[in-house]
Amino acid sequence: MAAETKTLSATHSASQEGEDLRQEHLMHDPKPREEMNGMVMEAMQTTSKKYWIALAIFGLGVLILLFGFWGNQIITGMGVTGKRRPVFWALYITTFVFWIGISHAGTFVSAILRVFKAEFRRPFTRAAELMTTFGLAAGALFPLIHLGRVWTFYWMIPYPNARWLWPNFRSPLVWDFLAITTYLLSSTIYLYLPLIPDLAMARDRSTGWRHSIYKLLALNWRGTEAEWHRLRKAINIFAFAIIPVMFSVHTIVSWDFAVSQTVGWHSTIFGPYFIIGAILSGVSAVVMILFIIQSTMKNMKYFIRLEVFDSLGKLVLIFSMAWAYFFFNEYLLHWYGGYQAVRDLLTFHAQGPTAWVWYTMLICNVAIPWLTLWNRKIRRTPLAMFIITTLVNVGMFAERYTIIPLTLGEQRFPFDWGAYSPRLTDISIVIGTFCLFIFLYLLASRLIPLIPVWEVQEGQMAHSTRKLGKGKVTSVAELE
Amino acid sequence: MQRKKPWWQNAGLRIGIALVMLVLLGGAATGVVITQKAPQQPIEFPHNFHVGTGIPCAYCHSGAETGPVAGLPSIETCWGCHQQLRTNTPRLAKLAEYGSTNTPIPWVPVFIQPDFVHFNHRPHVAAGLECKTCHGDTAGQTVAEPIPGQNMGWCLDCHYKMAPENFTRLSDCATCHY
Amino acid sequence: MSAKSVQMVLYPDTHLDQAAETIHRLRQHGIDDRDISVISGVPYSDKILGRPMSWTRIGLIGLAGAVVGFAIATSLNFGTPYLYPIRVGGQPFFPIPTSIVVTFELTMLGLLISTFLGVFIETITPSYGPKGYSPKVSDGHIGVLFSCPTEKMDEVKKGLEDLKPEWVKNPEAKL
Amino acid sequence: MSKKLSRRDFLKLSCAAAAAGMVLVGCGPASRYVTRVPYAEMPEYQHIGKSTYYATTCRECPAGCGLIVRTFEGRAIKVEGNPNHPVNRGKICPRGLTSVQGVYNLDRITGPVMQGRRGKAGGQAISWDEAVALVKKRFQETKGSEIAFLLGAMPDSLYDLTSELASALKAPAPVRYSALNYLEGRDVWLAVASQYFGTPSFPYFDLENAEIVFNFGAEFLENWLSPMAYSRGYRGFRKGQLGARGYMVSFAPRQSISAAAADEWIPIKPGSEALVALALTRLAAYARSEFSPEITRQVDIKAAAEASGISEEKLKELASRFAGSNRPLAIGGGSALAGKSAFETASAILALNATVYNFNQTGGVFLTPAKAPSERFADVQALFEKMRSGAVKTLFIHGVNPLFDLPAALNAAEAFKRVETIVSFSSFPDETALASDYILPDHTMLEGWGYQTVLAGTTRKIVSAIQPVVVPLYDTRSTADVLIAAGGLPYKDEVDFLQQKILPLMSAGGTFTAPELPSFWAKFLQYGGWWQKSADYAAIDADALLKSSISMPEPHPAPADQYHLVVYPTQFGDGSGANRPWLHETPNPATTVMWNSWVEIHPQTAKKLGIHDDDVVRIRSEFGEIEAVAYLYPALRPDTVALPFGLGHEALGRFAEGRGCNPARLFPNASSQNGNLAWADTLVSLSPTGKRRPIARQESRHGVYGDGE
Amino acid sequence: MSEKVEAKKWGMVVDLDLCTGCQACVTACAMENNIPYTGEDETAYGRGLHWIRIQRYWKGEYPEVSPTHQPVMCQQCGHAPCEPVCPVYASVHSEEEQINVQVYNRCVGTRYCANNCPYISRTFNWFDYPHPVPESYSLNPDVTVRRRGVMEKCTFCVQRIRHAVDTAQAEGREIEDGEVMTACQQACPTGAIIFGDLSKKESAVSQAARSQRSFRLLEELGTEPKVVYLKGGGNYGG
Repeated sequence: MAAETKTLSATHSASQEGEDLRQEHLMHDPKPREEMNGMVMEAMQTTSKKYWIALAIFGLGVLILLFGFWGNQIITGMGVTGKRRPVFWALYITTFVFWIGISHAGTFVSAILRVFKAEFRRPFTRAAELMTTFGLAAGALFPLIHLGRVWTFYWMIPYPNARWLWPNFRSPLVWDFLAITTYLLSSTIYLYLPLIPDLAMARDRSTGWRHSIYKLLALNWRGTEAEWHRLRKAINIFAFAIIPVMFSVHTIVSWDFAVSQTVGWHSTIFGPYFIIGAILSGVSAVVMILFIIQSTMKNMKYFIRLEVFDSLGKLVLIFSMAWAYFFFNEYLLHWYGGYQAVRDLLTFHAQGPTAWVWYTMLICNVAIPWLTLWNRKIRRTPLAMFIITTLVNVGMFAERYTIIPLTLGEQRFPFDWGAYSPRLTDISIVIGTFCLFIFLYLLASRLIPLIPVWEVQEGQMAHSTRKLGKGKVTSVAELE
Repeated sequence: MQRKKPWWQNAGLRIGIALVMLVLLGGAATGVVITQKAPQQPIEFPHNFHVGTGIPCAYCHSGAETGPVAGLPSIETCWGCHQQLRTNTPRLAKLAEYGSTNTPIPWVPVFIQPDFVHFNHRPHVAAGLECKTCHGDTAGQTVAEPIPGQNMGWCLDCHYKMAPENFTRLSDCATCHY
Repeated sequence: MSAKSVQMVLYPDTHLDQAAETIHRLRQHGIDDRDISVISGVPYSDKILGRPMSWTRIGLIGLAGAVVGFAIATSLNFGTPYLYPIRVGGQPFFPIPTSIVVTFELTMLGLLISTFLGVFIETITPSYGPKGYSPKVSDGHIGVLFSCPTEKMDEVKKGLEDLKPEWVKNPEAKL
Repeated sequence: MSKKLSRRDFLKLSCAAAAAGMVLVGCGPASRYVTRVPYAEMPEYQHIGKSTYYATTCRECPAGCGLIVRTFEGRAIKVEGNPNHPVNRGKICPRGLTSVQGVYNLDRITGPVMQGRRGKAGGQAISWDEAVALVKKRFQETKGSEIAFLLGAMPDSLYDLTSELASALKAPAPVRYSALNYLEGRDVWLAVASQYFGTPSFPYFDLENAEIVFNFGAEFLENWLSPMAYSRGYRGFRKGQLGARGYMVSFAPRQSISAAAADEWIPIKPGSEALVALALTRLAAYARSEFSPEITRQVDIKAAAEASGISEEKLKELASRFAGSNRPLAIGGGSALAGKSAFETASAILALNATVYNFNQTGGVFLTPAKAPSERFADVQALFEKMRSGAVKTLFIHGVNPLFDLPAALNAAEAFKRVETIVSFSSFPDETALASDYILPDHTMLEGWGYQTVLAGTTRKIVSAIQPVVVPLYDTRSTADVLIAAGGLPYKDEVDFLQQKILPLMSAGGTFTAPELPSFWAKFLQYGGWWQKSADYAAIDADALLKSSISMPEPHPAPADQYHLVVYPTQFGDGSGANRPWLHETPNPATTVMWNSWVEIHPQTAKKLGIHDDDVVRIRSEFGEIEAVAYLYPALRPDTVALPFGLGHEALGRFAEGRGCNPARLFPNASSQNGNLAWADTLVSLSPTGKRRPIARQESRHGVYGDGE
Repeated sequence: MSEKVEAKKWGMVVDLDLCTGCQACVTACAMENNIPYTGEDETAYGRGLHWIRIQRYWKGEYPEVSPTHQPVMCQQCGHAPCEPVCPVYASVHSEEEQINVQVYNRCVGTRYCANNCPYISRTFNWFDYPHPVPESYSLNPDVTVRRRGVMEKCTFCVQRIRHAVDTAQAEGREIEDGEVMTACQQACPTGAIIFGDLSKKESAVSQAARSQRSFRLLEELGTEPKVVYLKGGGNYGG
């Protein structure tokens, strides 16, 4: 029986166009698995002095900026932050929402694009999933950090106790707690499951302590049909189940605000509005991370190509538009409703002393993506994309800042209005969680294969077909 | 990437972690133990003897019937009787010392109320509760000993058992927390 | 039955058809499907290799987890207010709308955790089929593992010769 | 008595202090080891875990409100009003409420001190025996005429005792004053009453039953004669007990809380109050178709309208409304009664009342039965003049802080230097105490004995009892006891003196009586004082007033770059409240500012001068200058600036020191012909300093004024 | 022990026509409830711990300008927005007293209740505020000294309610109208504050609450406040 496989792209290989396509699309530019493995492993195991310095700096940042200041805050009291009456939530919750938003990217990119079989996702699902997990880890700290008495946080956990008391399941914070726990656990598992074959790969190509770790984590993965079948099934369940969880998480985060009677928060549109905002900032963050990975790590230019930036750029544009739609919707209806307090609030946002935050939000979230991302060339310039997406994230941070401290400061009684200004502790803890995120990511980049090699190979092979009987089938399972 | 010895096998680190854990656990354990143990009193007051002679609790802890606090007896109360008694036991010698100089005895309360909680003796006494229901059988103790596990659940248990029809009122947060 | 030895042949992933052919020939040599196991670095469809569908209980386990999660959620939603009823904000003791949120989250949590546990449990559950591995698999090779009676060994080797397989020595080496 | 004194020994107790400390540590094993120290001997009136309530009298201002102080295990917990007390009927102002923070102040003087150097804190502690011996020595060695007593307005018992002592020593009568006197125009009322009614007693304005009230600057809700009594009066006035809800017109350059409570505020030009009152008097007489009284002979309606900035029509309308009312009433105080022509203003206000015949009428003017001791500023001036001339060798000071609250132009510090020995009885290290040679601290308000004769806000005779509710916290001693011991007065101790003083009340027809002194005394303390069953006022006659002729006050409009000054007392009273944290934390009713002083400037004026909110402004008068933070206050005449009184201490402990500014520095050392301090004529100029100092306010500037933050 | 006791409904009426804004209630509340002072910088930054505050707005332009004063404390809502959002039941409705209760022990400090309070009447313990000796001697033993990280608010002087209930029970009688006075009511020089049982038709507070002048703050939110205001400024009859 003749063994005959050919890549789809090979059919056009003669033309220059085909060569471009090949250059551009990872899926059409296959490399032997062994080589790809080697590239990934090399990227993972190359550590420069710069890397260690960065790791040390961010590690110190975590230690001092996050845990040092947090410790001081616990001992001294919440007053070391800039919160005040009536701004009881401020930068912490802003950053919390920001991180939770970031964490949507992994799931979105990985699960939704997986479900919709978007091929360009393949090389960067892992990077995005890592972002989800670490973003959540950083974000999930904030509900703890912002507690006045963090040493009693476990009272939010339902467990039978001597006080006869249970948590209040009517409280959005308990929903939050449950949702974030669910999301953190499931996204961690969702990161882990597709990682198993790659861990096995890493196991086969490492020695010493790395080998023992990978061996443990790879769960004796060999790659038998049964294992693949099981894994695929599990991934499928996750891909489908984690999407509603993801939507629920940010919806619930938005409900923290929307269920309250606070002016400017009590809005039914907050759920989708927050989700769109989260995906916008999440996808932008993926672009940022990919740019950094691509430009700092070895061999990554092969995996992370212009097509990736191009497609993500389109996504950012789409979500920026969707965000603008929701924003306008919310604004118009509030404005039209004519409730005096809301009008005051909106006027304040646009004209008050902190109007620059509001304008930053609009410029970064709407103007910049709209003006630039139409352009294919810009979408295909990684550095430009990096700058644009950074600005989008700045804008999204500004959005949350507007929603939280600025809105809380201007409630129904003008007598009690108050302006919040962050203090050293707020800022350093926020920076500390950024350090934590980067630190974890730096660590992970050298411990975990950042590219899901098997998925890439799978994708590349999916573009080859095999004759079976009368018809042709693709070689790999997924595209059946 | 091969290193001589991974950092996590560093003996110093392991010992350090072990020490920290030991201190934390030890602290917690000590905390638990000392709250369940009778504290050191300035005079080892023999409750068994006093209760045995038939002195009612309210003779010394007179506040229980009329107000929230049962109170500790003043030196006057002790000295009132003991002035007439011999002082040749070590405990009575100590009492004589306090009594003769009119210094208050620094008693350490045994049945303490957690902070932020208010307890009122009067309704409990009025409802006919005996002292020993909550304070144990002091006739068998010299210094008063705490009863472990007297927490909110303990209160609620009793309220539920004693007066299920009034449980809404008796489990109202405002009853104790203000 | 006579003693069996585990054998493994490897093909680069471009030689997929040879692998399929190998399985076909092994079957012809009287080696049962249960004694054959294909290991690969990418998931191949069962159809391609002409193998029987493997099966898994992950779905069932996940469903069971979801049911457990739902039960826990229900008991928390409706059980705990019963244990110590506390009135808040004029809301009923057993509000349906808020319970939906909790129910959803905990059901999903049950589903997802149990799915993962299912993967884990199925992994550590003893399975049929020949055990063996070669690190080359993760380099893009397809390995066909089979256990074959010692006496048939030569026959099989001969039968596979024209496919130019790579024979793995000592495939039962530890991972 | 000895029984009473010895009870102080009983109350040595500190358990709850430790307990409170432990509460802060939090729950857990720590609170297990709280040691609770019970009483060594249980006083019969203390019960474990139960509060004891004592009646006493507030000494925070001269009003003499009755208090019920809740004590718990020997500590004063909470000050409440005495519901039976006729002055305040259970109500109480912020200053009275925080008096526990006076007792338990962190900066008290804990025992008698011999100052090393005047003006410096920290001297050598001495024993009370030494202290008494020292005072005795001063009494013996100083010539009677060279001894001077300077006393505050509270308590009356000490004033009476000192008067006796002074006459025994052949020393001049004690001089008494209070900053509240000259800030609120109290002394002016006394002068007017002496002049026209023959008794130095405060008029009592029956606000409660009035129907229409013209208020010339009286801050009757804040301080004035008797804030609690008049607040109650305001309630009755608003509730319209005898008919409709009352209507109040307030004539004042600045809206105080009292002026703001009025239905109509007329921003009258400062200094024109007398003219307006007289004009209204005449117009009211016209409206009633009567001859205008003699006192209004010289007034020209047109000139009055021009001087005051109120149109003639408005004056006529107001006058006819006043005259047509069933129970009209005119009151006055504050800056209106603090100028050179304060006496004329007060007379005019009384004339306005007299012209509608409301003397001795419900809703009208009465005369409080108690005679008030003179509290003229001129006497203080004279005393300091005497000191400056070196004719005072020994000065005893109690209850006042002249270095703080007298006009800086008087230069009290300089006069002090000429006095050989100054003995202060202050409980707190205030400016005056530090500038003296000996500080022999008196008990604070809730620790000492005494009585206070109620001088205002009532038509009955009231003697309010002051008794200790707690054992003195520190090694302080009652000044009365010190003076009795050192001066050789024929009393055993202070309580003996008080008992003898109240002896005549036994048969004076009060709400209670007793056959013998001990039980009368017990009831006196129990009820918080003695008072008559019903009103007992001497009827007053308006004739002398209406027939008199007074000199027409000259309006003194401010030049373009100068501003009229309005100074008003706040919750800090005469400034002695400035060491109480919770008075600081209580927002000012008008501005909501806390913990600092400010200067109120009209927004237009501020704009003109380029002053913004929170700018530090220099306020300069002919006599001195101070710096204060600008507060743009919309309810103020543009040609006027207003300053709160009470802050700006250089001493008095951590909460007072260096906080705010002291308007007394701007005051002239000028008394009018009738002896009141004429500060209201002061003109000041404003200049921005370029500094900014945001002050703590409870209101949101952005929310309320639409700017800032 | 009495059987089914009818739910008491403590309520308060504030007559804005009588309120002069004198702040006596603010001080009285602080002295009764062990409210710590925070100092100039902290209060300036909006961290004063006043349980009751007098909102002062300006009405009109000079010279027709005048301030309005409105004391605002916890409105003890029947349907309190602060309660359902607390994850740990620290802010709960007392079925017995029909007031809102803040349970300090239970509070973990999410501050959600404060955000959700439309009256902004909750304050937070940003620090452990010192109560140095001897200042601490005047602390009210019936009221908890709060520690850092917990939310607090006006309690309608629940310690006084409890004390009165306890005394009445011991004496075997019902609580009389006017027996429980809140600290602010007790101090209020013009008697603008009335407190009592709203469920009893004849009580002073329920009579006052039935006045035509009555309104509730932010009534449109459906929070069912227990504090009723009477319109001031001569707005009689409407």
